[in-house]
This record gives sequence, structure tokens and C-alpha cells, in this order.
Amino acid sequence: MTTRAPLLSARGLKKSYGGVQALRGMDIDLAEGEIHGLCGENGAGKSTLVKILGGFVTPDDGELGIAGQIVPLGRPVDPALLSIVHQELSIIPHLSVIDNVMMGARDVRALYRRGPFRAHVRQTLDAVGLQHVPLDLLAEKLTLAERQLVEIARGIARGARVLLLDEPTATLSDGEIEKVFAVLRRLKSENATTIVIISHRLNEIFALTDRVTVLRSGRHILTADTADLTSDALVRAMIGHEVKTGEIAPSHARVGVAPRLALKDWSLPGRFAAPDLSVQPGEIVALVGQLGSGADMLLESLAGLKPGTRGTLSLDGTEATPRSIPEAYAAGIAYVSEDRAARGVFLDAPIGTNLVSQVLGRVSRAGRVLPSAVTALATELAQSFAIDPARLPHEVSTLSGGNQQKVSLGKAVALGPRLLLLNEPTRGVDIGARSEIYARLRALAERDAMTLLFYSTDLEEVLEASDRVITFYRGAMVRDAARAEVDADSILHDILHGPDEVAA
Amino acid sequence: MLLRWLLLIAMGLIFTLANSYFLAPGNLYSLGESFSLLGLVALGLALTMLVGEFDLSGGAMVAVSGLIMLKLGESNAFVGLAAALAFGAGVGALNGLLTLRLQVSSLVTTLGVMILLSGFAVWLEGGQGVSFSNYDLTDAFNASWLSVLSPRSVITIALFAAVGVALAITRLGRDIIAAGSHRKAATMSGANVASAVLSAFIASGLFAALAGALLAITLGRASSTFGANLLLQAASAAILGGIALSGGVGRPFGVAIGVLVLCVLNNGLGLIGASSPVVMLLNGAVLLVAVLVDGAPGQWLRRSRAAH
Amino acid sequence: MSTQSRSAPLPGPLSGLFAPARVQATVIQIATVAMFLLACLTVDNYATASNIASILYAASTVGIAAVGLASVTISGNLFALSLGSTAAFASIIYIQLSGLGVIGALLGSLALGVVFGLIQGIVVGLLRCNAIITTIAASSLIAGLATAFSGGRTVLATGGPSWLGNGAILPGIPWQAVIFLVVVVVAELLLQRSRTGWELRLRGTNPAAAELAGLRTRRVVVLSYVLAGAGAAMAGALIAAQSGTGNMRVGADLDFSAIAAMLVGGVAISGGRGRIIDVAAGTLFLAVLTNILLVNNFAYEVQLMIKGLAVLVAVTAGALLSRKKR
Amino acid sequence: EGAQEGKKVIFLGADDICEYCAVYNGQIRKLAAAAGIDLEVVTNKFDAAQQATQIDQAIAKKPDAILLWTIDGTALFPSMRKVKRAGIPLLLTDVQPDQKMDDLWVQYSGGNYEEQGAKAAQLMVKAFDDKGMEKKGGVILITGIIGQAQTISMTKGFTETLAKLAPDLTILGSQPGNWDTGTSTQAAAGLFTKYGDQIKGVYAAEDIMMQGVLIAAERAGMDPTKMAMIGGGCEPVGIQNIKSGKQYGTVLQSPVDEATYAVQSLTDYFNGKEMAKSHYVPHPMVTAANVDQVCKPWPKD
Ligand SMILES: Nc1ncnc2c1ncn2[C@@H]1O[C@H](COP(=O)(O)OP(=O)(O)OP(=O)(O)O)[C@@H](O)[C@H]1O
Ligand SMILES: Nc1ncnc2c1ncn2[C@@H]1O[C@H](COP(=O)(O)OP(=O)(O)OP(=O)(O)O)[C@@H](O)[C@H]1O
Ligand SMILES: [Mg+2]
Ligand SMILES: [Mg+2]
Repeated sequence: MTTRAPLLSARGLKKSYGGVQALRGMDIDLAEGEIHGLCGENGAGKSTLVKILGGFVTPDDGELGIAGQIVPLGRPVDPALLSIVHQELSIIPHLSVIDNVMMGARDVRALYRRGPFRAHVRQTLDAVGLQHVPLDLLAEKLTLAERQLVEIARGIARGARVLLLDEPTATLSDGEIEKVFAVLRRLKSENATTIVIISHRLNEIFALTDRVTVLRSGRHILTADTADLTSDALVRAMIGHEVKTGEIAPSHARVGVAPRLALKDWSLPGRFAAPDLSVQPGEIVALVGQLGSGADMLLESLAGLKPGTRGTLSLDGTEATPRSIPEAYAAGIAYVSEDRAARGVFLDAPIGTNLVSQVLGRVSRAGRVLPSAVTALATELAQSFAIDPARLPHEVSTLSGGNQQKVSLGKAVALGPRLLLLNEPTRGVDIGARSEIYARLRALAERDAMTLLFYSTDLEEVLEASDRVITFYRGAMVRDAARAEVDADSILHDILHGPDEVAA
Repeated sequence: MLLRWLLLIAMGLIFTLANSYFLAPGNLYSLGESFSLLGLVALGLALTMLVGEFDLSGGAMVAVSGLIMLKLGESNAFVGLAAALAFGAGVGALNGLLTLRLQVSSLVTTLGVMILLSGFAVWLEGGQGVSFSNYDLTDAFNASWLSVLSPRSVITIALFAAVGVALAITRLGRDIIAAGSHRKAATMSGANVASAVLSAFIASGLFAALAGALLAITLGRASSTFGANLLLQAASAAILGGIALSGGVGRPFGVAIGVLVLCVLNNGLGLIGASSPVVMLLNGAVLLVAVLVDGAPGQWLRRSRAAH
Repeated sequence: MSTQSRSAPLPGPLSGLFAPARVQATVIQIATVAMFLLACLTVDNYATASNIASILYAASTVGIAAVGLASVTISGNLFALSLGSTAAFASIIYIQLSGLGVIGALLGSLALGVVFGLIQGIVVGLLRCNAIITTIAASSLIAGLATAFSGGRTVLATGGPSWLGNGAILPGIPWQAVIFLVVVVVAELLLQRSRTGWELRLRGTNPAAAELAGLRTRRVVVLSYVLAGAGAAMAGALIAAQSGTGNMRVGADLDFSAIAAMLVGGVAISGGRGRIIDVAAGTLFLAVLTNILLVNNFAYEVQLMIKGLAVLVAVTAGALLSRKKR
Repeated sequence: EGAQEGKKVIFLGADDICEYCAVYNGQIRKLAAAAGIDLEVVTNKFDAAQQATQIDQAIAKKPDAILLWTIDGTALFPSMRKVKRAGIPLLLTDVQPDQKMDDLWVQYSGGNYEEQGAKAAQLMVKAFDDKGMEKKGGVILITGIIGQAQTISMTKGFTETLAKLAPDLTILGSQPGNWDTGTSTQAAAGLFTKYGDQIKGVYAAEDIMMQGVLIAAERAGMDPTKMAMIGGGCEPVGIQNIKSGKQYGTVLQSPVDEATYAVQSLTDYFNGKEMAKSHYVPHPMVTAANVDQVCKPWPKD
């Protein structure tokens, strides 16, 4: 594979943002028709590399050649040659799905007739699992996962020779991921498309890629055939040391005390009906289900975000049904959104401000914010979430995606809630940081007896972080079991097929 | 939008009942004249809002282009018209380039241009109003077709239709909506943001200049004071017509409705001879009703209606 | 060229003067001082107490209105267009109440501004209506009420000018400038240091995130309109105190002057960015510029053209300087 | 006599936001009612384009006559031609357009702005004489909104007359005060800073603007009682300032007179009287000596 001349070849790419060196001299070669994995910690420079290759970021130094031609840097490359599925989605909310897919396509003329493209776009959408989405639907009506799939469909529909996908699976469930991967494999085999995929889920890397490149601190660490790599070797290359995964951690659930969370007749008509659920202090519960299973809505309803929810919610034996987010916070329930950029963090505010933003009362006296208290609390939170305290005055938007996620978590944990609700807690977080976060969450459960409920589409995460797993199918619970009693297969079975077949 | 229609029809009914002349051809003609002036400026402004920007210089452009039209068009009206339109397009391009190159809010750049233009208007006027002695042309533009349509209103309606169609079926139109809807995503996904922004500003300058030139021809006069109230009204009309300040939302047809709401209101109030405070209060009240219908109260209404 | 990163969660007042987000504000501040010094050197009688007072009188009224407006902008609601009519009504009320003494009349006009601001705040913040149209509607309604109330007539103060209208704490420093200073300092502290101010700014950077974070967003939106109403009313009252007259022409240009001062000062229209001292700087920039043009007796059209160019040049300089840092 | 009774007249005028207009509108309503004329008042925000459409509307209503306060002296000629073509008699008030076109209207009644400016110049010369000042040195002008017909005429009348009567008085500077006290204060302050003691007199085209000039003068430490301060209109604020001695004089233009003349003009027309093309209201010069006799306080409604 390495003997052929590379289709794309980059040399000595350097990029710094202010004092932050995102890339410090990065080389990469991509062969025609290979699937190439790009791995590295949060902030390693993966997205920066991809954006430089696409011409969306101008590097400070370096060279780029595609198909034997020197490509000018910092000017968007022809999307029919090289196309990117961006980490921060580039879906345009007020355009229809078909317009979004056709965005950047070269054969759209000044007079834009959609007719000739409809069949092709329909096919592409169907292939990635969007059979149910009408072509003329406005993209703003799509869920996050559907937008991700539209973005992928766009990348595919352009038929580019090089397709770069930056964490395309972070918001997707396993079923959806499988479909996407099937399409990618077909692109490779039928069109000899060169595909680069970034993912923090190592199983995906091993399942899909031919070769892997690892970056660390903006530098090239290794490139190897995937077959020659082990999971441990890959992790070591990414973060420089081992990370323990896969063991079942002991539960810190307190028994013999009143339940922390007790739900009675909790339902949102037409969406979900939860069983009379009870969760102990210190317990970590994963809610698992596909989109539409109601598992994520159940989580949101507990934070008072779903008007129309019926039933009662008790915390530590007292009724505390929240009707709005402030009521939830007042009751000791905190919520972390899955949509980090739109609702999770204040991208344009400093990291420190973000971290204390939900506990302004605690860092102020008589209505006055105390700078020293802010610094102290922000530093403490930054340290416990492995955020570099030196960057506290910088805006969150300057952080890599994974580090932004840590800020989003840190600001909710700052509330010191009794019940912490997490929607996709480590979406886009690298494997090293992820185990740091799980350890931190576990410590909260142990030390403060905090109860955690999280919704995740990432089965690895579910298995690694939870004490107890509750699966959902079409609005109803399928199974409520201790972590030790389930494995990936059984969970997948539950959420894909529901209770009928469990019984069978 | 349905509620805007209802508002419009309700006002039409009320004024028809209150004054038998509301539907008289002469009155509809004058309605068309106001629609034309405000409509052109609002249409241009709406395009800049659609692309996620805001052109404050439209009102001042009306004054300047009128003055150019008459100063250069005394002997040959086409020369004047061409000069006025070229000037409008040029200033629009300048607005667009400044906004794109400097990457600052267009409110700031067009604010500067607006002040500059109003000074330029006074300078052009040179302390005297500028009048037009080509009464043939003026009369031609004051002609009426089917006793309700004037050349100005026909031109305006045609432009509204053309812009509406262009937004729907051209790549540029798609890119304008994309650039306004989500600028960063539009850039990342390969839309031609620069040409979208530039075209919107050029159109805005051009339409405002056309409004000014046509006004000058119909009045046979141009002055630096013309167009003073237009900007605010145009913004009201555009927002009322469903254009969102955040960009990407709304279409020319909606803007036309917004413009009509304001024009019918003021036409009707003028017709029934409402006193100044009443005119102001009713203008405020109608706008307030329109926003309430879009805000939470309207949503409650719709929800409770849906519940029954 | 990199700006020193500091461990304070918010940059202090002196750090990062040339950071991309601050560069325009800094450029305007420097330009204001430079213009003033240049005028002192080149224009006879420029640095006299009476001329400085004249600059400060003009700046104080527009500035106070712009500070109130800035709270609306920074909290994420773009701008308000009801300042002019509020100021006009307040000028009438101020004169009508002048029998109550300066403080009484001032409080009366402020109360009027607060009530109008509160109503707009409720419509925008609680009823979630379009912010711009709401203020345009309010402007029309307030003007209508004021015209009905006054019959369109000018009300005249009896007796001589009060300390508020004409008094100075020092030669060249009128009381109105002192009030402006106090308003700026209080508003700056409120926005930068108070919990409410933090909530207001965070709401401006991202309304959805602020709501999900449980911040008291409705409250700060209502508050911002109250501040805008109060600022406009205060401006109207100060104008009335100066001239001893109140009528519908007061505040005719206030909306645009305030928006211009704020934008030129470097407050971002998209919310969350910018400070009250920027508003003050923008106000002074335009006031000094206007004064220089008037003092040189430039023709009106030349004044306008220079002003427009100055705005463009300042913005361009700010943009180019901040570009380099990126 | 009495032929005007029951006649339908549409009056197109200016909004109440200008005080003069408000008084005028109130008066004409009252006087027309007293004369038995069925008067409909339609106002606009000093917007020539809006007024043009209002004229179209008025034509559609086929009144017995249209009384027009033209917002812009010449912008409305095409509209006036339409009125003429529709066969509706047109009478003008307050603003007199170019008289070359006077076959378009029956009569203009109201102020004579050029004469007002000229009277102001005469009054200024008188002030110099009265105060024992040498007619030498400089004066400044604070004008109305640039580009308006009134502003153009008043400035013309003042400048030409002053040049004739006192050739040694030079006009140092002129700035618009936009019929507004605050704007006038700033404009005058700038000129006072620049010219200081060179300024011996000020002509502000309206008393409400003179009020701004007086404030600026006091702030600049100048004594207005020692200067030739001439306003216009004899408005309430002007009366106050004349009585206190800060303002030397003003030139009367009364909205009450104008409204009276306008109704008279209508009455004359309907009664088939012989009518002159122009019927000007008196513009007497007013000083402290005659202010009480000449200037009637403006009626409250
Ligand atoms: N616009 C920017 N301004 C300042 N710093 C930036 C900017 N974009 C990226 N960085 C910094 O550059 C470094 C590399 O970021 P990049 O987004 O490439 O990381 P990544 O490898 O994609 O991480 P993740 O896995 O979290 O997405 C990070 O330290 C990030 O904070
Ligand atoms: N936890 C974090 N919080 C904030 N910023 C981070 C964090 N981790 C990394 N970054 C930023 O991302 C950039 C690159 O990140 P990366 O993690 O690759 O650096 P690193 O491995 O710590 O490198 P080095 O050891 O050279 O400092 C760094 O400049 C750093 O400022
Ligand atoms: Mg990334
Ligand atoms: Mg590291």
C-alpha cells in the first residue's frame, strides 16, 4: 500500500493560535482507496489538520499536494476533489435537506434546478439511514443525529476523491454507525475513494480502517497498518501511557437509605412511560435506547425540560417534581445538554466564567461577584476536570471539542447536585480524558453520594461508566439490570428489538 | 403569515366600512404609490437581513439617488436614471466589501456610510432644492393603468416577484439564505458567502436608488430631506413580513405583506382624517398586536385552540 | 505578539487592550484623546472651560441614553428604537414637574422611563416578542401619548435655569457630566462586577445556554429595558433642564446617536461583548468630533461627510488591527 | 355670504409634533367649524412623498376644495397639477411655492418667509442702533432644517437685507439648528468658541432656537443683553426671553393669524370674491416695547 505514490501528501504543517500550538510540523500521506484512521487526544490537532487539508484554515507553514498537484493553502479546495464532514456540523438550518446535501456540489448551476438531483440525493440519504426524511424538509427540523447523517450524505454525494470525516459517529447510535460504515466501505471498494476518519471510539477504528495515524500535541507519532496494531499500543501512542478499560468498577450505591430518585406514574404521553423507578444515592444509571425510544426524553423530563410530563418525582423521599429548569436546579437536579455548542456552554465567554456560570450565587456576596472566589472555584473545577487552569481566561471556543465537553460537565457539577443528569456525557472526548471523567464521576458518586443518570448512544461508555443499565424501546422500558448482568450484545438486542423478542 | 393576512384583511374591512373612499380607484392608486416607495427600500433591506446583515444606508440613498437623478437627468432622463442606479449599486458594493473584508457588523459600516451619504445629499442639493422641469416624464410616471396601477407600483411588484423567484431557483438565492442562516456552516459547506453578501448589498443599494430616482421623477423634485422616515418603516415592514434579524428566514412575499400592512394602515388613517396622536397610537398598537401574535401570547392562543 | 495569558477568569481593565475583542474600543479611546489634543493645539480657544463644557453637555445626554441602550444590546436584544420618544415625553414631564424641585422632577421623569422600559421589558422578556418591533411600536405609542398629553405644545420652565441645567462643579465640568460619570461607573460596575451583570452578559453571548444554565434570563432582559427606559428618560430630563423647554422635538436624533455611540465605541451588536466604558468612549469620540467640526464652522454637509468617514476609518483601523492578532 | 357653509374641504398639513403646527391645526379646526365648513384634517410627518399620496387620496374623495400646507415647496407641483386636472380648487397655506406656477392654485395665504428674514435683518440693525453698538463686526445665523423651503427663503431674506442695510456687518458662520433647542445650543456653542467676542449679534430663525443660542451664550460667558439677539415667530419662549431682556426682538408669525387667513381664504373662494394670488399675514417686528400688544399668547386648544 505504501509503495504506490500517495494521492494526498502534506509536509511540515504548522499552525498556532495565539500561544497554542495546534500543529507543530505534521506530515501525512494518504493512499488512493484506503480508509485511514486519525487518532489522538482532544486538542491533539486532528480537526486543525483536517481543516488545513480542506483549505478552511491557513497554516503558518507547510505544503500540500493532491493527485500530484501542489495545492495552494488556505483556499477552500474543490469539494469534488476533497470533501470534509466537519466536527462542528455545517448544516444550514433554514435550507431544505436536499439543498443541504447539494451544498458545494459542482454540478449545481447558476440556475438551480433541483429536479435532476432528487433521485441521487434520495438514494444517498436512504443509504445512510434517512429513509424517513423528506427531501424538502427544512434542516432545522432535524435532530442532531439526523443532521450528522445529512452532513455525511453530503460528503458522500459529492463523490470526492478524498473524503475526510471528523468524528462523524459521535452523535450516532450503533445501528446508524453500521449503516454509515457500510456506505464508506462501498465507496472505497467501488470508487476507490480515499477516506479519513477521526473517532475516539477505538472499536470503530479497528473495525473500519486500513491504516491509522496518531497525533499527539500537534505532532505525528506513528502511522501503521491497523492490522499490526493492538488497542493498547494505539492508546499508548495517543496518550503516552496505558489506560485501564473494560473492568467493572464497584458500585457506590448506598443501600438501606431512602431512594434518591423515585418516579411514580412518570410519563409523557406519546413519548415514554417510565416504570415506577427508584435510584439510590451514589448510584450511576445508564438509560439506553435508540432515537425515538424516549430514553433521552425521559432524562430531559427529569430536568423539567419537557412540559406536559405527568407523574411525581421525589428526591430523598420528598416530592420535588420540577416544571422548569430553574425548579430542577433549586431541587438539586443538574442537567448537561448533549448540544454543547448551542446550549451546553457559552462559547464566547471565558472558560473560567463558564465554569462558575451556574453557581454565580456561590461566588458572589451581596450581589457582587468576588473575583477571588471565581478564580478559586474555577481553578478547582478545572483541575478536577483536567482542564488546563492557565487557559481559564481564554474563550471556550478556543478549546478542542473534547475539552469543551469537560467545561460543559464541570459547570453543572459545580452546582453540587443530588441528582446529575447527563445527556451524552463524553461525546467527542478522547479515551484518556474519558476515563478521567468517569473516574471523576465515580468519585462524586462515592464521596458526595451524588446520583447520576446518563443517556448515551455509546455502548462502550454505558458499559464502562454505569452501575445499572436501563434499556428502552419505543417509549417503554425493556430491562432494568445491574451492570454485571448485561453485556453489549444484550443491550443492543434490547434497544433494537424491544421486549417481545426478549420474552421469546 | 396567516395572521398577517388576517390583520391586513381586517384593516381593509374596517377602513372600507369607515370610509367609502377606501376602495375608490384613486385611493388604491395612492396606496400603490406608498407601497412602491416603502416596498423597494424594504425589499433591499430585507435581502441584507436575509443574508444576516443590515443596511442602514437605504434611507439616505433614497435622497442621494433622487438628487443624482434630477441633476444628471435634466436633459436626458436615462442618463440620470443610469447614474443614480450605478451609484446605488456602487455604494451597495462598497457596503458589502467593507462588511466582508473588515468582518465587522454591517450595522457599523453602513452607519458610517449612512452619515456620509446624508452629507453628500446636502452637498448635492447645495442649499437649494433640486427640481425637474421634464414634466412629460413626471406625467408619464403619474399615469394610471386600469385606474389603480402606476408605473412605479408595477415596477415594484415586478421586482418583488423577480426577487422571490430568484431566491427560490438560483444558486445565488440559495447561498444568500445559507449565508444568513448560518454563516460559518455556509462557508464550511462550500456556499459562496462572499458573492451572496455582496449581491444582497448591491441589490439593497440598487433598490433604494431606484426608489429614490422614481420618487424624484414622480415628485419632479429631489431633496436631502426625502427618505428620512423610510429606514425605520422599512425595517418594521421587513420584520413584520417575517424576516428575522438573525438571517435566513423570510421571503419577499412576506415582506410585501408587511409593507402592505403599514401602507394600508397609514392610508386608511389618512383617509379617515385621524389626528396625529391617534395616528401614532394606532401605528404602535397595530405593530404591538403583530408582535404579540408572534410571541408567547400568540403561541398560547394557538395551543389552546389546538387543544380544543 | 501574543497577549499574556493571565489567571484571572475575566481580563482586568488594563489587560489585553489590544486583544482582538478589545481592539476597536482601544482604537476609539486613543483616537478621541488624539483628536482632542490636536484640536487644543490647532484651534484657538479650544481648551476653554466653556468649550469643554459644551462637549460634555452634548456627551452627557447622548451618553446616558447610550449606556441604557447598551444594556439591551449586551443582553442580546440588538437595540431599542424607543429612546427618542421616551426622552421627549420625559422632557415634557420634567418641565411640568419642575415645581417639585430638580430632584422631584428628575425622579418623576425617571419613573416615566422606568414604567415604559418595564412594559417593553415584559413584552420582550416575558412574552417573548420580537425585540425590535416591540420598541418601534413602543416608540409610536409613547410619541402618541406624549402628543396627546402635551397637545403637541412646548412646555416652558418658569424661573431661571437650575443647577442641573446650567451648574458646574468646576469650570468646564457641568453637573450633568458628573451625573454621566456616575451613571457610567455604576453601570460598568453593575455589568462587570455584579451577579446580575454577569447573567446579563452571559445571556447576551448565548440566550439558549443561559436559559439551560438556569440563569435569571427573563429578569435581566426586563432589567435591561428598564435601564434603557431610565437612561432615555434621564437624557430627556437633562435636555429639558438645560433648555428650560420640553417638547416632542427633544430626542429626535437620540436613537441613532445612541446606537452610533455604542457601536463606534466597540460594543458588539450581537450581544455579550463590549463594556460600558466603551460606550462612554464612543460617545466622547463623536461629541469631540462634532464639536471640532462645529468650532471650525464647517458647512453642515462637510460635517456629516467627515463624521461618516471618521466612523468608517475608526472601524477599519480596529478591524485591521484585530485581524493581525488572529 | 354664507356660501361656504356645508362645503367639504380637506386640509393637508403637518403633524402635531411641531408646536406651531399643533396650534395651527387646533385653530383651523375651530375656525372652520365656526364658519360652517366641513373640514377634514390630514397630517403627515414632514414627508413630501407621504403628502403626495395624501393628495391623491384627497382627489379621490372629490371635496369642494383642498387646502394644502405643502411640506416641500416644489415637490408637490405634479400633485397640484393632478388637483387642477381633477377640477378641484386648491388653496395654499403656510408655505408658498415658486410663484411661477401660481396658476395651479387659487390663493396662497400665510407667512412670507423671505420678508420675515428681511424684517429680522432690519430688527438686527435696529438692535445695533438701540444698544449703541457700531454696525461693524460679525453676526451668526442659526437656521432651520437645511433644504427646507422656509429655511432657504428666510436665509435669503436676511442675508440680502443685512448686506443692504449694514454692509459692514459680516456673517461669520451659519449652522442648522433644525428647529430644535438642543441642536441650536450645540451649534451656537461651536460658533461662540470659534469667533468669541467677534460675534455681535445672532439671528436664529425661530425663538425656540434662540433659546438654545442664549443658553450657549451664557455658558460661554457672553452677555446676551449686550448683543443683538433676533429670533422668529414670537413664540411663548421668545416672549419670555424678550421680556427678560436676553433676546432683543423677534418677527411675528402667528399660527392663529395663519389659520384665520386660511379660513378667510376658503370663505372668500366659496363666496366668489375677487382674490389676490398672495395674502400675507402681517410680520411686525417685535421688541420689548411692543411685545404685549403684538404677540397674543397662543390659545391652549
Ligand atoms: N480557533 C481557535 N482558536 C484558538 N485555539 C484553537 C482554535 N481552534 C483550535 N484551537 C486549539 O488548537 C488545538 C487543536 O485543536 P483541534 O480542534 O485540532 O483538536 P482535535 O484534535 O480535533 O481535538 P478533539 O478531539 O477534541 O476534537 C487545541 O488546543 C485547540 O484549543
Ligand atoms: N485539558 C486541557 N484544557 C485546556 N487546554 C488543553 C487541555 N489539554 C490540552 N490543551 C491544549 O491543547 C493543546 C494541545 O493539546 P495536547 O493535549 O496535545 O498537549 P500536551 O500533550 O499536553 O502537550 P505538551 O505536553 O507539549 O504540553 C495544548 O496547547 C493545550 O494548551
Ligand atoms: Mg476535533
Ligand atoms: Mg496532553
